[in-house]
Amino acid sequence: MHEFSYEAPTTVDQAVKLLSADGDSARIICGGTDLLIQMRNAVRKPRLLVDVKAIPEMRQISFDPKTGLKLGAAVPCIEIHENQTMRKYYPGLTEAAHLIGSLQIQSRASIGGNLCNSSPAADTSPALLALGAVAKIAGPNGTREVPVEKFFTGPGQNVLQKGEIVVQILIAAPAPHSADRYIRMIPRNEMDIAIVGAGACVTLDGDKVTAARIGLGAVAPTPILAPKAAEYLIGKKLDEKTAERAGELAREAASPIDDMRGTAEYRRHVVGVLTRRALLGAAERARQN
Amino acid sequence: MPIVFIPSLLRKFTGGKESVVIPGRTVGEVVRNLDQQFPGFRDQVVENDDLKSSVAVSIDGDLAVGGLLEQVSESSEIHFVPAIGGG
Amino acid sequence: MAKKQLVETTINGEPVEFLCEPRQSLLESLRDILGLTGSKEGCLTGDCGACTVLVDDRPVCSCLMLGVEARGKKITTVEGLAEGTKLHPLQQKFLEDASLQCGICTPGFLMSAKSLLDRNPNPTEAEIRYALAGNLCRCTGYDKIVRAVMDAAKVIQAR
Amino acid sequence: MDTPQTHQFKVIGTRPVRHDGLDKVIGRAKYGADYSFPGMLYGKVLRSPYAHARIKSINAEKALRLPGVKAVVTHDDFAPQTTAPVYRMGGEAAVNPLYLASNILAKDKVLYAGQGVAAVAATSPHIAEEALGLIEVEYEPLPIVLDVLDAMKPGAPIINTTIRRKERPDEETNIAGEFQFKRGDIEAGFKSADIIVEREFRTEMVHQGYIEPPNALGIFSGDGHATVYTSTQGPFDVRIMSATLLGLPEGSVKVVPAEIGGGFGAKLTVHIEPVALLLSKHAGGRPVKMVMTRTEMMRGATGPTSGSVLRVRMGATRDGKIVAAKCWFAYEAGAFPGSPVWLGCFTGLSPYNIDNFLVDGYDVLVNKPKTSSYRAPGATNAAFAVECVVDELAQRCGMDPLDFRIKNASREGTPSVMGPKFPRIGCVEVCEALKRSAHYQTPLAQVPGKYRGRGVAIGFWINGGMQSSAIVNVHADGTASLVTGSVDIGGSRASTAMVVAEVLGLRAEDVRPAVADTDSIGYTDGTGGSRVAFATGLAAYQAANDVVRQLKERAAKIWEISPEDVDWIDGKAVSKRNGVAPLTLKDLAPRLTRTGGPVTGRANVYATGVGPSFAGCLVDLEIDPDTAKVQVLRCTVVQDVGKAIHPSYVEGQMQGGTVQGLGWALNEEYVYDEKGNLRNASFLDYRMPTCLDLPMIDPVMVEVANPGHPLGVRGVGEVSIVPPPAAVANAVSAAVGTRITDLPISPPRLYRILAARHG
Repeated sequence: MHEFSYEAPTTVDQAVKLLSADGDSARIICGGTDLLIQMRNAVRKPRLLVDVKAIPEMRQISFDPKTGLKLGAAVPCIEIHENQTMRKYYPGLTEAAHLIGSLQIQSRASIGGNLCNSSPAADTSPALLALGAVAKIAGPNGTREVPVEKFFTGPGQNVLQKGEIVVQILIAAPAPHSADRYIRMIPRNEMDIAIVGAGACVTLDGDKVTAARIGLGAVAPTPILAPKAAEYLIGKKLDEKTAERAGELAREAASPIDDMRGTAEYRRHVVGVLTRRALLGAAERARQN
Repeated sequence: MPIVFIPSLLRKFTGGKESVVIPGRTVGEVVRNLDQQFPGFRDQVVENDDLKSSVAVSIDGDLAVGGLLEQVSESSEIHFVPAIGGG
Repeated sequence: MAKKQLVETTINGEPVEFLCEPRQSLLESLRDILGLTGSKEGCLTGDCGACTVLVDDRPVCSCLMLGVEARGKKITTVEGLAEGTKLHPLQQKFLEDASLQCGICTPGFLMSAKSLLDRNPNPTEAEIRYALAGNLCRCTGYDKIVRAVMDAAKVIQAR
Repeated sequence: MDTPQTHQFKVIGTRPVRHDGLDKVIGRAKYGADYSFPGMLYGKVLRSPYAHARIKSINAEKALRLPGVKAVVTHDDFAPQTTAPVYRMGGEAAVNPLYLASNILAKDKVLYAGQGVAAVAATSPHIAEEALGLIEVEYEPLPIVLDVLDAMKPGAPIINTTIRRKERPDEETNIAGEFQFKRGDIEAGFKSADIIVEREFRTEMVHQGYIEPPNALGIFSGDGHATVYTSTQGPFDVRIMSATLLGLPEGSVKVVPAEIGGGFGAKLTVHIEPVALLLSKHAGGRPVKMVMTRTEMMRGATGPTSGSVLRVRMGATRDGKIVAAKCWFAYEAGAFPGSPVWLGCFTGLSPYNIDNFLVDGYDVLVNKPKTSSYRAPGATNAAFAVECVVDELAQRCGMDPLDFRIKNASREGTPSVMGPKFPRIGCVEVCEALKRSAHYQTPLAQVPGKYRGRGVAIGFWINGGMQSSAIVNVHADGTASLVTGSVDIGGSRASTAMVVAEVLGLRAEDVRPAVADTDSIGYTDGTGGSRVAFATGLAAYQAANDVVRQLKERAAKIWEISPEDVDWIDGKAVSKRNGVAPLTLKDLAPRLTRTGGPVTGRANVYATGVGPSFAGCLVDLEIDPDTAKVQVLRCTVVQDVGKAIHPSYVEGQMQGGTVQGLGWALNEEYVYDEKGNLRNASFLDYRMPTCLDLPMIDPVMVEVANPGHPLGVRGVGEVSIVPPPAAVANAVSAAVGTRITDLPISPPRLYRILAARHG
């Protein structure tokens, strides 16, 4: 690996200063589970690594039934999985966090890292999209908030400017009778990158869907929403048939490619399957809320 | 006399014969006698006075570890086979 | 050359100080600087688990953590699993159940399994398989590894 | 009669803790990468980004100027090499040293992406890595060929212009070798068939997947001697090959075998050992340690095994007798000749007694890494094709697949495909044990919304014998040590020590086994070909009996009788003459000094009497119809193990090989882009099974004694990998009703089959 220096600031301000000072060659390290591999492969060559794990607000999970969730961007996935609030209110996002890599990886990897690495196949991104999550970003010019659906700009690329850090993920408190679900397809049972990932969040009024969001991973240059599939469901009863149709509409939103993990043909097919399953799973949970 | 089974791709030297009964007390002698009867055969299996690196000899189902020096009996069945590999 | 940094940490219960370059992983620090070669390198991508150590009691691939990140942490490696000459039940059962062939993955499996049993002393087979999914073994087909963890759990429960 | 099956052994057949186990569970065992020396440098290899290119120039000036860099070497720093073969594996396997050297560091041309081009030694691995980026190599890219059938076509890009087919000496070709086995009248055979099945199968390159990266620590001494510490399966192979590449006499190289973290055949040859020595030589004799990265080894620096195209046509009579078989196998050799295709040709049909067959095999060069051995090399590919066709034949005959196999099975006296008659073998016994198994006796329950299927297949492996040496030393405290040259890859120290303990009347733990370096033990072939428990076990057995001979002399001396009047019964010296109390080794050991001095037994063997082995695999699986993902539900492996010395480690071999076969069946494959770059060169995307993907693997050991070994031992290491891909394919075929012909049966592949079927 190339040479670099390492700093571990304890405040967001210090981190922003460090990142801003070192031009384009500074990089945040959180879990390091993507970054260190990229650095070993010389894909990235930062001269400075800024470790954000010692910044308290980035390590906290706080939930308020009115204002919703403030999820520290550096909270390791395993802590999300073990957090009762997360499991109760955001089961889909929680299960996405619990699918990333092995337990060893989850002990280090964070949702903020997953977001900022901006892989099209990131497991938590479709779940965040489905929840309408917002990234709270601190930078040299203060803070700003960017909805996750506007966060990605291409494979491995996002809206972050020089010196900016995603500090927290903000998610509204779940509406009554709403719930989320995330499902992915991998050839093994663990340890793979999603061939397709699908996150769904639905709100029910009795039998009828009053709100729905569907996020898809690994089927486009960035994680995407499937708005037509979600809109179709509004006012309908969510059952096998409507879920199937929503799955077909989700397929239309996808523009997958062939790669070593799967074929475009297979991905397009599986988008529909997973969308259907994620929707039905979310609805089942929502009925219990 | 021992009987020698000819590998498929060498049968062109034996006029298509799959097996030949031939005298000899060692593999080397058998090969020499075979070569007299079917000129050119020896060069297919022998190099620098030893079996070729790609060739092994089986006598009555067991590998002839002595190569050309291995003794054969009157009733031996001799097969030329590819040399072994393994994982 | 980027300046070496002093890292104060705790390894296998002992306070330890070492100097490392920021680019040296925790795995390199343990193996090349501290001589703790029990943790193994298998892939350097966090996929095989042979380098698994516990950091503040959680399993981590030490190939995907920098040595400098160990500052102030509590690190446990396979060398710290036994108490003196008294083997951990997992070590004992791995021996008795013939759970290792070449043995290169064994330290990582032991650490992942320890982490599991520390949290869940009575795991099901499925829970064991899930907890060990980040550790690859190519020799055993996992059967005897899973059995050893089940057997070790019984020993721990009986205590 | 006292046979290995009826004899009441005291040690053999028990399950003691292995001798090297403790060090391995406390992190003390030393693998190659764990060695360090003062002043040690670190070596790294620059590898080709092109799959086929001429090397126009290599300029290392900038790299050499980087502080910390001590040496840069290329192919030309090896001693000049020729194509004259160098023998290894006791002369049984020939190596072309020019190809070997060129594969390690390319000469003039690179032939696959990932081939070594230059190597660097520096004061830290990071500096060595940086230096690689400073070596300037100018390439002239050449056309490439990746597909085995394309490579065989006229006009294909030629990888090695010196290679010719025997009958066409003027034509350049990628066909580097041809094999044929033939018996009977194949046309007449097919004419007499009522049912004929013919299919073409395809498999992709797969990797052995050993967890430990290949490593070497080379020290080139000023006096012309050299030492290599390395995790190798074949220390003596490393010695001859390293010496050849460096132009040293064989005896001047000492190889110290470290503990080895898996090999499965890949570590039988040299990969970086000669480079570490070369770098040490160029760096003033400083020790140089090299450890390959996972990417390097996946890209082929140690060689995967062949992908293949397999055409099989078989005919049977209505009552289930196979009457004719025709096989056409083309195996990827990779960039240099030497795929295991002939082993595929030999093994594929060998489980069956078929009067008429023709098997043709082709060894084909492609711009992919040079293949190397992988557990029962060549056999799994061939068995996949043959066993799928056999399954279909059984089905078309309306017969139980195991009854069909038993009806056609090879038995003692059946000529194998190569011709020699089989000795006592356990093919039928394996099939019968499968039939009797609780698994086979329990029907697979179907569940709504899923496809479920059961499949079975059998496989054959020849096993190896070759050369081994062993020394047994008796200690004054009544224990013994066993020294062999066989690297222990899966518990062989335990099994060979148990053989010695059995003979000497000791407990297993009273015999300490050690693996010696190449200066300290007689020549011993590599740990491969399932030969160690058999051949090194035989050497250990003979060395222990050499000790017994001497102990009888000592007892005779003590009793003042003739040695001929002393028997050795159940680990004790017993006088035939009178009623004196027998003397055990423990009794005799403290008295050795006064009866003639130390006792050491020794044996050197070139083992004959190899017992071939058969295995069978039964697998139940479930398929998600929507995602085409396959989940293995239950798996049983049956194997004829001859005599299980340490049953736990025999089971371990069976289970491990089975799971490698399941991985090969389901998800493992090399995926190349059109430029010949491997797209999945990591454990993330080269998907080996994790424990979450598998059920327990039930091992059933069948013991058909090998008449060629005093204890009935057969090699047990390899054959279990052979049947699973076919068993899985047969199970998937049963579940979905369409015959599977391509591996791996990954979700995207299986989806395509399901989608085509549904229209």
